[in-house]
Amino acid sequence: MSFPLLTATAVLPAVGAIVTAAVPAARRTAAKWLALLVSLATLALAVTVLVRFDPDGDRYQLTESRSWIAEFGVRYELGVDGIGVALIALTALLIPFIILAGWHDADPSPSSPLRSSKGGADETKAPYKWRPTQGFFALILAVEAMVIISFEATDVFLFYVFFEAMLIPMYFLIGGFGDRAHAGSDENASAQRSYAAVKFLLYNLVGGLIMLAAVIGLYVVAGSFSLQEIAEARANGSLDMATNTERLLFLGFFFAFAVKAPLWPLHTWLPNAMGESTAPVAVLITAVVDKVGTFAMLRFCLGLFPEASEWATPVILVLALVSIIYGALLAVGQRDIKRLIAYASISHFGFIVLGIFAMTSQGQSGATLYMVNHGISTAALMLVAGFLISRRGSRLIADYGGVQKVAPVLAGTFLVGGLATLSLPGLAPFVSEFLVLVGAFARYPVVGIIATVGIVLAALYTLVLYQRTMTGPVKPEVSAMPDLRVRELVVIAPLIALLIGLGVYPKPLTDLVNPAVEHTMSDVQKKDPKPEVEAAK
Amino acid sequence: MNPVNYLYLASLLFAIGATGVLIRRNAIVVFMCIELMLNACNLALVAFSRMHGNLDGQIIAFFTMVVAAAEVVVGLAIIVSLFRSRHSASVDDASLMKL
Amino acid sequence: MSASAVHSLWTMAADPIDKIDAPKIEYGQLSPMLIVIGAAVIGVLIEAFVPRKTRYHVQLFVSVVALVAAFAAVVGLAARGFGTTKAHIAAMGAIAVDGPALFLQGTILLAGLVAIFTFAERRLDPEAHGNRVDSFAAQAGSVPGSEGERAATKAGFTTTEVFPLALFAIGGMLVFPAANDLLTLFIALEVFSLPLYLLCALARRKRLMSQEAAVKYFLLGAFASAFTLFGIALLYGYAGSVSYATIANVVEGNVKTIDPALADTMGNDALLLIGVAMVVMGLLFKVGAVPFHMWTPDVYQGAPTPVTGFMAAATKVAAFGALLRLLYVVLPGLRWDWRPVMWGVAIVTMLVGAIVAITQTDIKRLLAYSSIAHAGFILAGVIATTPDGVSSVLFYLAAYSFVTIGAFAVVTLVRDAGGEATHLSKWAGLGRRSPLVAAVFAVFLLAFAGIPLTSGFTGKFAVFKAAADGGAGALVVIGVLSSAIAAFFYIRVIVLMFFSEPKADGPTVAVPSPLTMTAIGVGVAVTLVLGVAPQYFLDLAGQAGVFVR
Amino acid sequence: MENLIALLVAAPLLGAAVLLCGGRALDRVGHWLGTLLAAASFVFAVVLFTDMLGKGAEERTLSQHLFSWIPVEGFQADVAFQLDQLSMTFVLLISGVGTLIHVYSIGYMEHDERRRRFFGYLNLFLAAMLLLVLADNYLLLYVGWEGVGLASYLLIGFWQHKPSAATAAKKAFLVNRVGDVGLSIAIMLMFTTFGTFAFGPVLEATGQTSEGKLTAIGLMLLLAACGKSAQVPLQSWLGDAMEGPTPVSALIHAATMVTAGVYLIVRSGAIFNGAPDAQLVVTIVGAVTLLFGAIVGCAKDDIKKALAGSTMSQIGYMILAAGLGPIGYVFAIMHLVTHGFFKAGLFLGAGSVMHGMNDEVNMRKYGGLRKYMPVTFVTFGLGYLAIIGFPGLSGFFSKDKIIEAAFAKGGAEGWILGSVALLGAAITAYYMTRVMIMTFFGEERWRHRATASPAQPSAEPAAQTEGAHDEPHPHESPKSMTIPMIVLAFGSVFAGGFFSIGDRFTHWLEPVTHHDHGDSPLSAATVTGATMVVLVIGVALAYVQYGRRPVPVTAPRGSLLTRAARRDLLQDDFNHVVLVRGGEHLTRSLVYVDHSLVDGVVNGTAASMGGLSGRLRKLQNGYARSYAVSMFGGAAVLIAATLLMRAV
Repeated sequence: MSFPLLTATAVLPAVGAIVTAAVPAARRTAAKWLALLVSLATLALAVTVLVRFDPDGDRYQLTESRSWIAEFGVRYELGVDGIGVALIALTALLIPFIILAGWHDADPSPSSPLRSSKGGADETKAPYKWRPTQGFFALILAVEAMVIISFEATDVFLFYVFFEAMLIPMYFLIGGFGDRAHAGSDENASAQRSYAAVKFLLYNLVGGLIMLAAVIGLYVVAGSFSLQEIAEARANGSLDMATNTERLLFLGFFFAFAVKAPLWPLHTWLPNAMGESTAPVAVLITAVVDKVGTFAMLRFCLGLFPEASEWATPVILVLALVSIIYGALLAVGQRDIKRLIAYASISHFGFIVLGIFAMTSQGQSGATLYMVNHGISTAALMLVAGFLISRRGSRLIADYGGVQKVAPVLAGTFLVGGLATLSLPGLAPFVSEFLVLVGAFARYPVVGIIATVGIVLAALYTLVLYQRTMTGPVKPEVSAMPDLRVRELVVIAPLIALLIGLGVYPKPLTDLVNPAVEHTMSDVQKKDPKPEVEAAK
Repeated sequence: MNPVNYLYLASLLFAIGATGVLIRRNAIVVFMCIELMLNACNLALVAFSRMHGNLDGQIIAFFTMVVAAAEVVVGLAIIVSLFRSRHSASVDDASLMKL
Repeated sequence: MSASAVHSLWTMAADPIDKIDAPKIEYGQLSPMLIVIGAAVIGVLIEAFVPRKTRYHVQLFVSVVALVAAFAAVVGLAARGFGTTKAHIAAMGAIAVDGPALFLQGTILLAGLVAIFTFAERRLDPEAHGNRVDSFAAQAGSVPGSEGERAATKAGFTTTEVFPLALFAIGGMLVFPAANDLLTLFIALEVFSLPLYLLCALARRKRLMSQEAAVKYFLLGAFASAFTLFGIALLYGYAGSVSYATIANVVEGNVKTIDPALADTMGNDALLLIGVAMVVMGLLFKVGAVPFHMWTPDVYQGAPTPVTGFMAAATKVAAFGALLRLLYVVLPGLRWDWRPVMWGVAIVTMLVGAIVAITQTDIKRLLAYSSIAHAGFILAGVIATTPDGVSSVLFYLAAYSFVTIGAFAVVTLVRDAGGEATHLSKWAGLGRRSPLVAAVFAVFLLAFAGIPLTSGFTGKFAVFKAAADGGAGALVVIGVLSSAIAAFFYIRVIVLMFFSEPKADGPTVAVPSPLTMTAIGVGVAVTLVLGVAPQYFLDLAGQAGVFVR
Repeated sequence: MENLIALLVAAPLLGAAVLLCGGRALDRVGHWLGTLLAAASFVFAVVLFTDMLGKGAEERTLSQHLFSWIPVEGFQADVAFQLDQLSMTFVLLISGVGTLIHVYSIGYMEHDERRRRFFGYLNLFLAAMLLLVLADNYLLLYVGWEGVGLASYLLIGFWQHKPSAATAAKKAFLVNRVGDVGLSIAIMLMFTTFGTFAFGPVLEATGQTSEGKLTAIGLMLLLAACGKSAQVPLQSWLGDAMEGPTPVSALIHAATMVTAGVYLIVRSGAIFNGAPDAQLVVTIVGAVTLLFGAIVGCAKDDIKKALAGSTMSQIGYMILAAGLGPIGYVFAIMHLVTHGFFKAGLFLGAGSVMHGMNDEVNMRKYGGLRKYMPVTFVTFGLGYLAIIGFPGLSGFFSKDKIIEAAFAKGGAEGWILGSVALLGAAITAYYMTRVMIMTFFGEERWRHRATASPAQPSAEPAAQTEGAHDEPHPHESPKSMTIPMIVLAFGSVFAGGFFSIGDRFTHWLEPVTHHDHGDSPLSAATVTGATMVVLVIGVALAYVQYGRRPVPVTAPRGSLLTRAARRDLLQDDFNHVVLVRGGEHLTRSLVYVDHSLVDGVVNGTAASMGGLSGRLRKLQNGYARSYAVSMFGGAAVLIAATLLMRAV
């Protein structure tokens, strides 16, 4: 076999993480640059994957397969299909921006939660060896490595391992590097922060453990963890699960992914996590890590348990609808910028799940595109929000006003991010959202129509946010606010360019995704509903 | 004399011993009750060996005695040191660690 | 029953006593146990003759050498195939030399070795009167706070007896899982219990608690072993023999009872069942399964921390080994009777252990409850009653014991004026003061919680998979749920260490000698290796999964 | 030739990109660049137009396929343009009027430091609007559709520091979004029905599906149209939209964007022809709106709001016409074009007036301005005559035709619609006369402002405050502003006549809209006569009310209807109470639910675990004997259970 490209893509950031963590305390900036370079190198590798991948080739490409734990019938099996490639590319693309945006987030500063305790006595006696900066960037790279490998894994066990392990670095990122712009005292803030972190970890851990039971069950039933093997076994009839077993297993898997995604009513960890963590970490959560959940629904739930997926579809669609509308309404009701964006994301994840379980090729292509586009758009909006918050030191919408006048560029980028969030035509999210709606509508018209309510609400929360923060008379606190700096522009401009580019010409992405979607459709043995009139094309 | 009766006796002694462990406070007495239980076992073993007509049981009984002796050594050592530091051999007084 | 039914021993006595052929002992195959016990005896002699100053070093040397040698012997035996093809019963049917036995003995020996290192640690406590001191009382006999104690400390006495005691205990533990008849089982049980009772009483600090722990452990342990013994008596009564093989045959009804006199014993399942129940209870006490767990927290808290780590690791291994052998060799025919019961025990053990731990405030008690929960998980593997089950349990035990010793070793490092600072509140912000130690401890906690890429996950997956294969799916679900609960308190500790502000009067982290460092290092290494690349060890456990009978 | 089509859109798009991304460096030349590119696109339009005239009626349709936009299994969306007579009409109107407005803005926005941005937005609007009318499929149209929405959002809220402006902008966008939902649902319906949403295939295939489907699609399209064209019930945003700078009101909220709804309906004629019910609803909406707008127009004292009401009402005419089917399509478009001229002219006039009056918008503080700004007076006057349908001017022809067509619908509907249209004409005459008189005739109420009550919300708070103290000095506006007004005035005078001579316009659009003459119960002459009568009545009424008596500076309390009309017939209040308040309550309660219920359940479980743990913990009481008890009990249970297992 040739050069293990997929492994390399995942290993590089992992190694980078270790090296970064090892950088001595004094050389903080070196660590930053190191992390940035590693992430860029990873991006290069991801691009190579993108290039080497032939959309019309076999379903899984660049495959690698080594024995890992024969005892459990576990193999180290990697392989990517169009969807995986797209998401890997997204991840590798976002990480550099996240690192760049979080450039100063982990700098030790008096207000930082990672500084010395109040007790001055032992500070002299025991100088802290803690190296927040190194830790911060190392953890980000670690998360990247795990996310990438879980996008590549075609072995359920392998996927599970990293799906779970991912929680730990995320947990430290959330709990250890909270947003300095918090309401209330330091104590209060650190309490909220660790509450958020614990909540994040426990929710996902419970989901993961329930999935663990299902994974074991799957092995007992299927005797293998390999997607391909199981698929073949299904095909040649050597494996047919009892209906109830399959449904139970499906629920086990879906629960974990629904927590991750997150789907109503398992969503409440997200606002806390995104609210308390720094903007880059929040982006990492919602734009990168959560995508693993939706991705896994597509690959594992549908791929492994087609009948059960169909059986569960009605309920899941309802949950998705609830998420869409509920998330949007709560976003309208938020007073905290980041929590607002979090609830908006919940609404968007509703759309993604809707697209996946609409079981039409438009829906699923839409859902996949949605994962990518939502990643980019949320990144744009959240990062600008982060820049804004870092300037004023408050997350409360009410503390802003008239920023547009003093920092027009910031306001402009913020607006573009917002417009992307409300999926304005011409920007990338529109393509995916419309595809999802059409896909849902084609099979379940009522669902499609109800989902459109989300469109209006999206406009509402976005514009309200923009109006309250950016327009109106200039608040004295913001009057001295500087406009975006070069570093921040470097972060935000490419994202916006991407939003527009993919909005105007998404064809490369769709070409990448379509074949994979057809495979999934054949997994679930679904055909698109035919139009009533076969109009001349 | 029917050896089965010895079994009944043995069980009875065992029960008495166990009860003693549960109700007596003084560590020494509790310990003696445990010894009583061990001896009940011995009795049972001997009775069975009589019934089976092989000597295993009786041999085991000897082993048990040795073990019991060893236990006494260790046990008394511990209990005495406890008594010396607390001036009480009540097992209920020794309840620093709870919950 | 009629008198004629009773044997008349004197008639036997009348017969000419044919000569008893000398018992045939395969010393080579018993070498691991012999080496350790022998070393223990030597240790006693050393106490008697070697001058006080040099004792510590000599003892340490002897015990380390003994343990290494014994481990080498085990490896040798395994290499010569005693674990697999040449597995058989040695020492006139008293000791089994087979896969599980050797695997567990190896584990115990390694764990013991690492534990001995922590025993020998002398850098943590501040020097008393210019003498380096370890975590054991200067003179166990002296009354706490008394003149005698001060004198002993001043004289720089140290209780070097701990080394032979530990060796005796290890010796017993080596025999325990290999015991192939009930008598050996009982003796081994006592041989490794009695030294532990003593070791518990030997703490240098907090001596009252230490002695209390010893008393509790001793009384309850003796109580439990009395039950075991009575169970043994009943089984003997039922089968007329204490050898596993014979009992198994009788249980499976392969033995046609010629003698009507024995009909009412051999036929009498009440004897069998009650006997089994009582013996099993004795073993469950040792593994600390609910409801026989209540000694665990108190003893773990009171005992000197190195001893706690040693007990938590090695005792569990030995006891589970014995339990496995008993259930798999003696009672497979009885599976349908004991499995449901074990189900119940496993479930309550998992749940109680996990739930009660949530509200613990002392790190040692916390670990104690976590060990209870883990006992529950392991029981799930025991219930599988498949070769997979055995090997999964073996693997879990190996993985768990090193994590445990490592964790307790870390506990010994975190100290304040009163010795080890075991109250959780003291651990607040440890991650800021000494990130490395906190990180290491976090690794152990994550392993306990069964997070992937740590040995804990591999082990948990192994036992749960075995259980599911063995048709105990429900048990797996409950296990998963309780490990979710368990995760909560492990995470609590991590939060405390990393995310909460350090207290001004917080504890300091002592810099240990290479001894403890090795202990911790080995713990971390094993944890990660068994988490990332467990294949080799799983194979090992897999080959070792078959009992000889 | 086809390749020029893309350029039509590209030119202003480029302008927008450069002006918005370019830094302050462009501030000095920005407005020129913007105007230039707008003009460029107009030139392309003219070129294409002449080329088109060169061809026969049937092969005039040009189309250009740029690239495949969203190719997904069974779903093909292309970026492709189609330029037929209908689109051509719009392109000329948009780029033409657009260019004029650009020129006008150069003068109007002279003193605004963010002028560059303003022109960028204007260009963006042009691009989006042209995209809208040039798209060859509904999805691309949707892009333009929301694009103009965005542009109007940006332009209404251009003076963002004014909360009122920001709010108005948000409101406009939201209301439009509601309409857009209609459009998107319509597109989905088309996709599921026809498997495509390109104009050609869809409109050809309408015959092959059920009337119900067509009705559904039609109604959804109407919803969209209502949003964009400010038709009842989605009209509420237009009035507030006047917060934007006046050129914006002229271009977007009078001449072009708001007429997109008409374009949509006419473009989808085939669908509506197949769905009479839908058509009926369309006509009703149109009729209601034309009265609604007219009535509101009567009551407003803010000159721009009055004109906004009038716009609403005029578009009502167009929608009504469009609802009449092939009879009316042509006239809808024709009125749209003429309206584009004179309404734009009127707005620019209003802007010019405000420019001379320190941005005062309250007509009660105008009066007798004709001597101070003659050009404005004349052009405005011509626009006035045009809109009320003074014989010979544009409005006369186009509106007259619509009224005829309404009657021609036949049956009771015909009568009702026709008379509504007539009534509308009367009211139009009334309120426009009112505006005219209050602004240019009568005494100069803007003097002696000491006694004035605080002004109504006016364009510039800054100007308002200072304006309150020293009285304005009305003056004519600079050339850059007057010239566009003059050009538009020409249009409003002659366009109608030009189109109607020999039904030129009808023949021009014939291939697209397939005109047919209904059978009108009344002769054209009768209708014209009637129109004249109501027109005179309206003017007379207004003259009696405002020409004879002096106009009070502070608005009189007025009748119930007047007060209702001032508040847009309470429609806003309704929205506020039902939607805004209700929404707020809903979200607030949901936030509570999320925190206490959804979250509460989880936290509750955790807490109960803790409680259970605490209780179990008590068992560990430290007494060795109680431990022994538990062991003993455990042993008993174990034994019992084992025996039990055997028993069962």
